[in-house]
Amino acid sequence: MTDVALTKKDFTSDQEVRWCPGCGDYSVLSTMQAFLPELGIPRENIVFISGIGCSSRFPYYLNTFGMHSIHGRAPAIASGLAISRPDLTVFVITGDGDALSIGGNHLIHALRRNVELKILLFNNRIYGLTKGQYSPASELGKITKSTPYGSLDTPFNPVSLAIGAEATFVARTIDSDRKHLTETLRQAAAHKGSALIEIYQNCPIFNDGAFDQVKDNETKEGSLLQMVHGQPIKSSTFGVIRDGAILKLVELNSVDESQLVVHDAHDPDPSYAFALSRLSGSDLEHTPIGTFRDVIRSGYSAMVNDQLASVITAQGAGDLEKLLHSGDTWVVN
Amino acid sequence: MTDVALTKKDFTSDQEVRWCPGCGDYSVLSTMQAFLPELGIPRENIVFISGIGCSSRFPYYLNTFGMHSIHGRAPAIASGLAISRPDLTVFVITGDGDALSIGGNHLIHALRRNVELKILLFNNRIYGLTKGQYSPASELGKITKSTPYGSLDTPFNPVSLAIGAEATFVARTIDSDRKHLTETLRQAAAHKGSALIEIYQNCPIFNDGAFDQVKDNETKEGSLLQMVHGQPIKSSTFGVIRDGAILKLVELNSVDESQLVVHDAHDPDPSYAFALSRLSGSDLEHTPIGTFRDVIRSGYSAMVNDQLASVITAQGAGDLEKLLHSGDTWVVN
Amino acid sequence: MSLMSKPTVAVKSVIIRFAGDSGDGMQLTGDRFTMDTASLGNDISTLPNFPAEIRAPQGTLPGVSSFQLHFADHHVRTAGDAPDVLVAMNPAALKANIKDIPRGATIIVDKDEFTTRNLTKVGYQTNPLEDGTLSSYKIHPVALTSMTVSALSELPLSRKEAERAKNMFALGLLSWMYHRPTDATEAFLKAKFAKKPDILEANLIAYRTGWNYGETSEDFATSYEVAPAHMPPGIYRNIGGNIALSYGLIAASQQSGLKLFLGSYPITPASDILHELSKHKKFGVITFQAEDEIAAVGSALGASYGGALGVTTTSGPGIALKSEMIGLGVMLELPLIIIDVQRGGPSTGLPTKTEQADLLQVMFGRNGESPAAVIAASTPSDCFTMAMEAVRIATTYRVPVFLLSDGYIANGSEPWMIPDVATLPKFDIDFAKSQENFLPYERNPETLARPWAIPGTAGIEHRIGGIEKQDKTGEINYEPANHDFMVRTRQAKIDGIEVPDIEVDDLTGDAKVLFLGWGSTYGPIASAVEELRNNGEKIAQAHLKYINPFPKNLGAVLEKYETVITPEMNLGQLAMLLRSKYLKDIVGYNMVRGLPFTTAELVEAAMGVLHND
Amino acid sequence: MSLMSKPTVAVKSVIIRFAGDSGDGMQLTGDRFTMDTASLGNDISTLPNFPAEIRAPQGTLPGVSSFQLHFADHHVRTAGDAPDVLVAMNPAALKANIKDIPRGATIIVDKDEFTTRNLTKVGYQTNPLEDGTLSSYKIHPVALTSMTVSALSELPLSRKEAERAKNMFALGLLSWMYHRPTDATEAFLKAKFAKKPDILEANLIAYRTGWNYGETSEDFATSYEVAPAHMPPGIYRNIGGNIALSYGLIAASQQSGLKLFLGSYPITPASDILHELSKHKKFGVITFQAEDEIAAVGSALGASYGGALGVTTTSGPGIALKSEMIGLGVMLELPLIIIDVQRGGPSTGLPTKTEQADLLQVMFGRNGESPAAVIAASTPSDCFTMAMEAVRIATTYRVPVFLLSDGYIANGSEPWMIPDVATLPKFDIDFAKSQENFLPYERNPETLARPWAIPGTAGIEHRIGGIEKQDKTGEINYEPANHDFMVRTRQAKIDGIEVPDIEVDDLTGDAKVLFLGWGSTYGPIASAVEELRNNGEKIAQAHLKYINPFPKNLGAVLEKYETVITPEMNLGQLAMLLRSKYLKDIVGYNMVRGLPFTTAELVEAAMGVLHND
Ligand SMILES: Cc1ncc(C[n+]2csc(CCOP(=O)(O)OP(=O)(O)O)c2C)c(N)n1
Ligand SMILES: Cc1ncc(C[n+]2csc(CCOP(=O)(O)OP(=O)(O)O)c2C)c(N)n1
Ligand code: SF4
Ligand code: SF4
Ligand SMILES: [Mg+2]
Ligand SMILES: [Mg+2]
Repeated sequence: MTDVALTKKDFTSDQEVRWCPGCGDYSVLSTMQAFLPELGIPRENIVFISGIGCSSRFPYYLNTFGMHSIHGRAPAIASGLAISRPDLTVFVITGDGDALSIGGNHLIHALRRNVELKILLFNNRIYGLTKGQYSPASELGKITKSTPYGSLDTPFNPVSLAIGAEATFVARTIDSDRKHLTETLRQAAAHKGSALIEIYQNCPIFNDGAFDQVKDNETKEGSLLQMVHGQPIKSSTFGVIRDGAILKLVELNSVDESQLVVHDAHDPDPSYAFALSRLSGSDLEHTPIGTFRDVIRSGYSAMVNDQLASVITAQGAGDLEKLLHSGDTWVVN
Repeated sequence: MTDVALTKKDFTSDQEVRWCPGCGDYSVLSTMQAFLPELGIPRENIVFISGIGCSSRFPYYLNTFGMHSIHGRAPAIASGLAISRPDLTVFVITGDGDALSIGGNHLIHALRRNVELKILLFNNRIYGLTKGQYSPASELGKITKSTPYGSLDTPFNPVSLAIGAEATFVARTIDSDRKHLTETLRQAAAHKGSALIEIYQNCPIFNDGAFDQVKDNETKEGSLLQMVHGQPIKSSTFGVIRDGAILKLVELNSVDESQLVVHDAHDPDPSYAFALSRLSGSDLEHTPIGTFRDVIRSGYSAMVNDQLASVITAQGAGDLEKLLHSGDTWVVN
Repeated sequence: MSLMSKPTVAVKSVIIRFAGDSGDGMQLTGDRFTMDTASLGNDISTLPNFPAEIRAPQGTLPGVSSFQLHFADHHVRTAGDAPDVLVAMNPAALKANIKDIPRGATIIVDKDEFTTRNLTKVGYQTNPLEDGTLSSYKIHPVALTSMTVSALSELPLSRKEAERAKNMFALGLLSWMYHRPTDATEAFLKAKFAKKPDILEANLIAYRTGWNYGETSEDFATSYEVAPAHMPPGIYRNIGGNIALSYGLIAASQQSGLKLFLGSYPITPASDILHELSKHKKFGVITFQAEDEIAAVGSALGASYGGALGVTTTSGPGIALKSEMIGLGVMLELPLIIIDVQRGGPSTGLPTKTEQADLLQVMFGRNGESPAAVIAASTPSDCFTMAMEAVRIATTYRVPVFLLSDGYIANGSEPWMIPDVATLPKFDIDFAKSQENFLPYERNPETLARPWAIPGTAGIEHRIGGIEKQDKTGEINYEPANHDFMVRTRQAKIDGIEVPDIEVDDLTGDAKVLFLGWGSTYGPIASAVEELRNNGEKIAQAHLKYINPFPKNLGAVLEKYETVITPEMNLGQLAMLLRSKYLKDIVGYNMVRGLPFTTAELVEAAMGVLHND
Repeated sequence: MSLMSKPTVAVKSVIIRFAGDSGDGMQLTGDRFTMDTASLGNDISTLPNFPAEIRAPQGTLPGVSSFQLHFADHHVRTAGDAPDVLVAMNPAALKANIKDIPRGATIIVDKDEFTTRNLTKVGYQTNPLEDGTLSSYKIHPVALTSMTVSALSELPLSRKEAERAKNMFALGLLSWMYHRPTDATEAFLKAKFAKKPDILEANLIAYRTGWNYGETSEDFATSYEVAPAHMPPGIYRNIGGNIALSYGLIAASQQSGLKLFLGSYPITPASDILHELSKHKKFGVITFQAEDEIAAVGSALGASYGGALGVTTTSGPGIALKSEMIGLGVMLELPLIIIDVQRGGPSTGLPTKTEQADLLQVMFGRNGESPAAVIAASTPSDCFTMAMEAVRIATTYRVPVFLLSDGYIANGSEPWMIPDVATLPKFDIDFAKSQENFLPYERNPETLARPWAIPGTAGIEHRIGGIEKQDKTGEINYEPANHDFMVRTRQAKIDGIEVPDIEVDDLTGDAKVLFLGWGSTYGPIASAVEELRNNGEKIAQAHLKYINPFPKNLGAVLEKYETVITPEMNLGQLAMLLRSKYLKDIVGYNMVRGLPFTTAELVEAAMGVLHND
């Protein structure tokens, strides 16, 4: 631990930031740089591992350890690091293509294992780096370079997918909302296992305005269903009520506030968080924002290292000499 | 179409079946062979594509077209086939390792796209072919060849995962219950998009009795929560009721039957089917069986081919001569 | 715009480089100049140079994008080593390119952009337009931005919008300088901005203003003329490698009657093939953007299995991922086309740069003895021909075929004499017919191809897979002798593929040194050979387009020459294959810089060998 | 069990093959016989032969599993070509193996299993025990099953359980025949069945009954003795390749102080390394069964980045999948160990059979110029040494290292003189220390290794990645000259790896022909060389354990010999590397049958060359 408290500047590397002007990645970066000192973790114990994509350039700009790896594989690399080095704090930086397309399998496996990774999924609903093809998060019918007649693929809902994959922490936030982003990072950092944060991120070049519905002053209040643990879930106009095994939206003025669902991020049954995740469609008109789910389950790295330790406690540390001589041996004189 | 109705024998290939004695794969095979004639589809229009694993030997034993491909990739290969040949009926045969471990990504993408594949996932909760390592479906703490001190990985719930991946049809059935298996195959075949069927399959060699709880005469009635569309969901002892956004189990004698959830496989909101999927744990003491979800969404191959057709209708068929001469040209004399 | 009041000088060839910020529209400017030039009958070769794959901040060195164009009254092979004219839209563009510009060349800059701020951004302490460092060039500082803006002052545009048209000002100026016709570009602009009349107007005005500025400004004293090149008669168009490749695939699909199925995952510099093919649905082309490269090639293989023309496109890292599935293709003996548009490696490497270092990967990057056909395109338009060749080989022999291209030919362009569709080869595809006792691995005795037996054909239902198969029946078989036989048969099938002999261009027939290249080195080598011959040197040239198998006459060709020089943008991959097969000491000339060879360095290399330096 | 009442014949070596159904416990029987034999001081070599990877129906040909054991009073190199004794537990085992058994050999069969039903199952029309077809063998039909069952009649066992012990009867019989000591096996059984006293009792009784049967039955007239071999003094154990490899990794971890991290995905025949290492948690070994091969190697690379010894184990198809990630390892210049236990290919191929056809894949199966170190183990116990060598190279040079093994040495076994731990090499690992102006790509001038700079070290925070990096700083860099320099530097680093010279065994120093092998061909080649020399032929032998880079003296060695024969279980992969590098015409001897070479065929091949057939 360093004695002097670190500042945002300490976490800023000397590399020139190279995103397009107006890219949402800038504000996430700056929020992260500002947030990291708060963790009280020395820089050298923080590692950012990314895949490939515009957003995956993120690690270069942070003065911590960092690896810009290959497309889709960051969760796998980060798992190896986190498991063998439980002393480190490991972030994964990924895009909607990186995490959900080529890297989908590593993502869901990291989540089910609950490896202690904080995964930031920059969802701009497009392939930015390769200049504008649709991604598994793009809306049905989207016209892109590779779908000039409109895409035919139903997108993933990243939150539903993560919950279906046994995730213990899943949240959603927005690039431009520093406060909300910071609070979400804070909760994720406090979580003991895998944390997946979906960040709606604007790509002004290839998918400009994708999130205007939840960013524009006229529409955002009415669209964002705020999820705060212990608070009723609602936007300025709509609220969430229960209806059978599912959750439904109602206009606020049609119900009494007491009927609204009070958010419980710690509900052990993921069905609740899953139901929340289904409130939003691609059009973002009703978009739950905040932490869907935050439950306790042992972290994978912790379990692996506990298992090692308990075997050593029970059997003593390994003795190479003994190992080589195990089983039937004989002597030649 | 052939004139004479086909029989089970017509669907049986001349290959000697090579699974271990008592393997659950036998009864699935024989049920499938008996079921196929019912489809009324000529043999040559049916294709089975499998990955690698014991179960993936399945295609060899059916006298249809078949491909025993490589580990985990069957859904990808089958997608290419189904998209380019919408006239075919394509089955995918896969294991819990094949589908959920190495092939997880292809599985979830096929499901979200809703490619017209009937996917049979033989879940024996073990790697059979490679002689007994744990799989992503194995219970926490399981002792296997690769986890002599017990596994530390939280398993996937294949049904939850599929629903999180936007699946339109998800069912669960059991190798030894021919009737239920046949009925499930029937529903899957009638479904227009992707259909995922999880089949609990016993591996007597490496994971014997994994499903005894839902197979043994003493325990099965009490453990299997029967899901039949339009019927209350219950086992012989327990029933399902709603509790907020989730579903809960109650002892049958503690509630009136009218309070039980009446199964609606067609509920458009997947939250309901997801909640059902969470009723079971690894111990199988309460295991929903039947079709969790069966909703209508356009099949991918249908959409792709419709799009092609509509472009051709609008623009006329392509003219190679014109294509080569498109853009600026000039003449040299 | 026709009256010429200034002196006109005839020149034989010109190399122009347009350079500016990524946002300055240099690629478009270059494209338009190319089109206008092509229609005049000059031979042309172009080369874009993109910045690194992520957009760099405006005005910085990494943000510079350029487009080079070489046009002449004779046959040109490359975009040229040393530009005669550099158009630099800002200080970054000047700084990034000046090292390539020979003394005496013409440099046109937008002087409005040479502000202190912009200069500092790229590390200029003083203004190079003023400090004399450019004194050995013909420097033309033009107020491009301000003149454009003021010309557009009447239009209802923001300053930013107006500024955007400055590339058209530059294009107009260059058009005047080189007597390019203006109607095609005007027509192009009208089509492009049909729905934005203000922007159209702005572009047209800027374009014409640029032209008029050349005509009237005292700064530009001379204009130049380049006579048409002697080219075989025919209808021409300019074509880039990725487009030619896409067209070749569509043509092969049409000529074979096979449905074209592309399974692909985007990756630079191959993505444009996906983009192009996705436009051509009316040809029945299916493009499937898969979740990853494995699924991309897997879906293509599945489509092939179903009787379509299964194609996958990618670059090096994608090939690495596809290798297991391609091995399945080898075992299944189905047609499969794998296009590798090579880029700088290893790993992510230099995604936007060119390289030839995937050759050994495509040859050997699979487990077991897993032979596949390998062919390589040599120029942008050759991609059309080689795409059809890939289809011929894949469908005749039922094998995976790798077609190698690279960033240089993918993005470069050249005039192409559009072939007469009636003369294109036809591919007769014979799917297996309904029959009794069908044997899925019984081979055609000539090609060793097994039947292409597609689902939907009654009576030939059968099962195939990746486990070793019994000869003829295709059933799983673990017999030692059968495995040995099958391994050798798969190899023999590849070895027996019919490919044309390699042609040697040995003018006098008595050269002692042979330049042997493959892939995109064709242009630079041909150019160097031309120059060497102009200098009185004797040198032969041959270019390998078929690598696995090699042409039958290759051994004899190599033997004939005392020295064989093989320039490669790798550390000697083809050389290694040749050395091993023919036990001939190949002299490698290797550079791995992400750039094509220059004519000059190849000339120098050859001179070293010719005169035993 | 000591009094010997029958004549005893001394023999120099014996080859026994135990064959039976997959369920008959032949591997265990073979293992036990091996252990008892080893402890007598004979030299041994063993070779199991598993059926195809899925369990075939009982009593069928594909279900046959066998175990061959060669023991002698002298040094043995292979499990032998032609068994002296075949133990066949059923008709399938007889039928599957008879072709390998030379006339005059002894065949012991369980005659109870030769029922009409079982005979028909494998296509015997008549009973070979009765129809005279085996008349040229010494055939012993023994009522193994029924005698076992009746011996156990007192025990509370089902017939099925009783029958299971018949392999112990067979073992007892063979133990008697070859004077093997019985106490170790009895101890083994006691440990194994400690918790199942009935089963233990059954096995012990069956074992003893078998022994007694040999002693008393008139059918067995003679027993045999094989004197101990002259082996260097020391403590020995029998060891298989996968276990030796696992121990080598643990030893390297202990000797370096690095935590061993195995990221793996199960695949035959590599899985046993994962199984073995997962047992050794007390050595701090972490085994991570990843979701696929990509994640397996990715996690290993992540662990390496964190300062662990990152290892991944797989077979050919897994290497194909890992190749992109290994390319990242090349770029990151981190230690990474990739173990390829080769099996029959291509594609799924012959998973349970051996082959050497991944050599070119590991050399070249990555995009771009992506060099990695490649070494190969030659015998089961050599896997220990080479695992440590892999760690030495990876940690010294900070590179990915491929260690090639194959199904033959992975599953085969041989006696191993257990090394003194004190004499094992120590690895000094120097992680980068906290410092100012740290340069992550500044190289050690001798090794060209960059610093191993692990997270947790204050002051050296830095970023690395798969894009080309600037020399020294490691920052992203697209400069042409830098790329060329880095490509050459990575190559130079591999080329500069220090590896021991190759040793040539040329008894007289004047042989004209050299047998040059690599990997698991060592045993068969050495055996053939021995036989050739016994026949008075002059032949030299050398074995390549270091393939990339080659030993420095290799060129000179090749030059020294008129003819170099290279036997490979592939179509000539090493030969291709040698031909290309040294322009020497290598004579390949290639068989791709999923089986090791026999001594006889190599002798014949050499005779052909020696006498110019
Ligand atoms: C193996 C491989 N395949 C493809 C690519 C090309 N590629 C780079 S980034 C990318 C997708 C980027 O999209 P996303 O993950 O959404 O990131 P963004 O750029 O939008 O931040 C692709 C396809 C690659 N680098 N490697
Ligand atoms: C690329 C690759 N990796 C690993 C393997 C080895 N392998 C074959 S099947 C299998 C897992 C089988 O488990 P599962 O899918 O559950 O099928 P089961 O045998 O249980 O039916 C593995 C790891 C392989 N064949 N290919
Ligand atoms: S392309 Fe889009 S996502 Fe990428 S840097 Fe530019 S604005 Fe950001
Ligand atoms: S190992 Fe298990 S799953 Fe495989 S065939 Fe045998 S019983 Fe069936
Ligand atoms: Mg994106
Ligand atoms: Mg399984």
